[in-house]
Amino acid sequence: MADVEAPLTILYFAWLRERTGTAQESVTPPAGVGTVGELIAWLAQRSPGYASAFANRRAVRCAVNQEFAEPATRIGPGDEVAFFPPVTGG
Amino acid sequence: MADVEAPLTILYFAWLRERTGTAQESVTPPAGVGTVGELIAWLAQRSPGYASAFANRRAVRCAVNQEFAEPATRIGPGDEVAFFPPVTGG
Amino acid sequence: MTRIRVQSENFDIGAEFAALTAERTDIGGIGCFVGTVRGPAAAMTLEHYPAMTERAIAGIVREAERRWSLLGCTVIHRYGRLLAGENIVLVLAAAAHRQAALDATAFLIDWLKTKAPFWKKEESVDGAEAWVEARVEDDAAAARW
Amino acid sequence: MTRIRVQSENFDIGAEFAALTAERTDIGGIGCFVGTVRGPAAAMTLEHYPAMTERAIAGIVREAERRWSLLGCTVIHRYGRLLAGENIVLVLAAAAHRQAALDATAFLIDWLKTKAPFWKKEESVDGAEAWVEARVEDDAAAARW
Repeated sequence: MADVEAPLTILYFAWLRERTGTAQESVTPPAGVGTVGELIAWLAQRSPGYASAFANRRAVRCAVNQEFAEPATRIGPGDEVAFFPPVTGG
Repeated sequence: MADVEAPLTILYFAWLRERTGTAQESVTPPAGVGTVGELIAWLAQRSPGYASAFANRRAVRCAVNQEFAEPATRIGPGDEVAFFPPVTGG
Repeated sequence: MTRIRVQSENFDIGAEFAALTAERTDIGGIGCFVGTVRGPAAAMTLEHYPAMTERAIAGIVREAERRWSLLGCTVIHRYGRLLAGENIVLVLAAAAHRQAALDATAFLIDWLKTKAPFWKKEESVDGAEAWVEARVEDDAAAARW
Repeated sequence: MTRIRVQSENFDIGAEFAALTAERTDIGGIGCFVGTVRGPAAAMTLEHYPAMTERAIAGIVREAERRWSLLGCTVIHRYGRLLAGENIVLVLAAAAHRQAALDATAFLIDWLKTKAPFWKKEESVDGAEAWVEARVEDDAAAARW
């Protein structure tokens, strides 16, 4: 899959939503951002709020197109990428 | 505890009731019958039905005064002794 | 609160949950098990030992309360003739945390199966009757606790 | 039959048992777990990921159905603001034998706790709010299956 050039939909839940101040946004990352881990690194330098949201990477979980994903999971144009803390339902 | 000389109440459940033809009876075992095991041996020789009920001792359970008992459990005057198969409720 | 009932009539599962949890805010989870008459038997008659049944169940519940921090416990066991599909037994165990509630529920039904004085006679659809035999698996399930 | 619902309103436990077992004579046991909002929190707000929630729960139920011979399964999970004592989640699993029903029930709630996209924010009685942190014990409980 090519690096991401088309918009991604990004969702934030729980304290990631609060820290980024964003529930949902459409972003077009620069060339070179092709995985979840690369996306996190790019997002984290956008603002202090984003930096705070992603400061502890071990506390951040991700889903790509509604399936749990890892830092190495590749992302492509049009994907829905969600970031959230470890789940606490049930 | 002395050997049993006063009446015992004996109860039979499930197929022990069917084989003995008795749900409840009052019996006075002879001297020398002082434990559950001795009581079973004495009951088993009373009739073919009783012999059949107690033929497979491993399939017979006992309670004395509503508490599970063993062949060695001592029995005394006025006790309520119940015989039944392994339980199958629940 | 412990509720133990031995009865011929059916029980209302929703009402028993409500009674167990009413006005409580210390409960985090309730485990439950309902046993039912399973086909192909057409019906089942449950005989029990009235003078012993409630005290045997009370002993099993006390043992559960000794092993887990329970906030409430309900055991209802029916006797008499029950048709296929009917409820036989209800176990509810409430606790602050789910593991205690679930473990206590499994423990209670495992011990009821092997230590409460009930006996089942099955009726097949052609009218034949047979006493249900105790299962080795049930002894093993009760012994693991 | 599998029933999965994600909803803000409460559920009726008795009605869900009835729906799961109606007209059935192949079921021998139904396991159930109900999770509730436990004090001292005054309330809890459950956030979830709507596009993912039902499919995540469906995947967990499919895994349970792969591991046990289930005759029916119900999972209802609430979201929104819930007061102390209110129901959060209902799990029902029906099987021919109790061990499958009980194990599947425990499995379902263990996996829901760690694999369904819900997040809880607690409100204390003085109004302070805090996100509930995931517990190491929950990961261990999910991993044992």
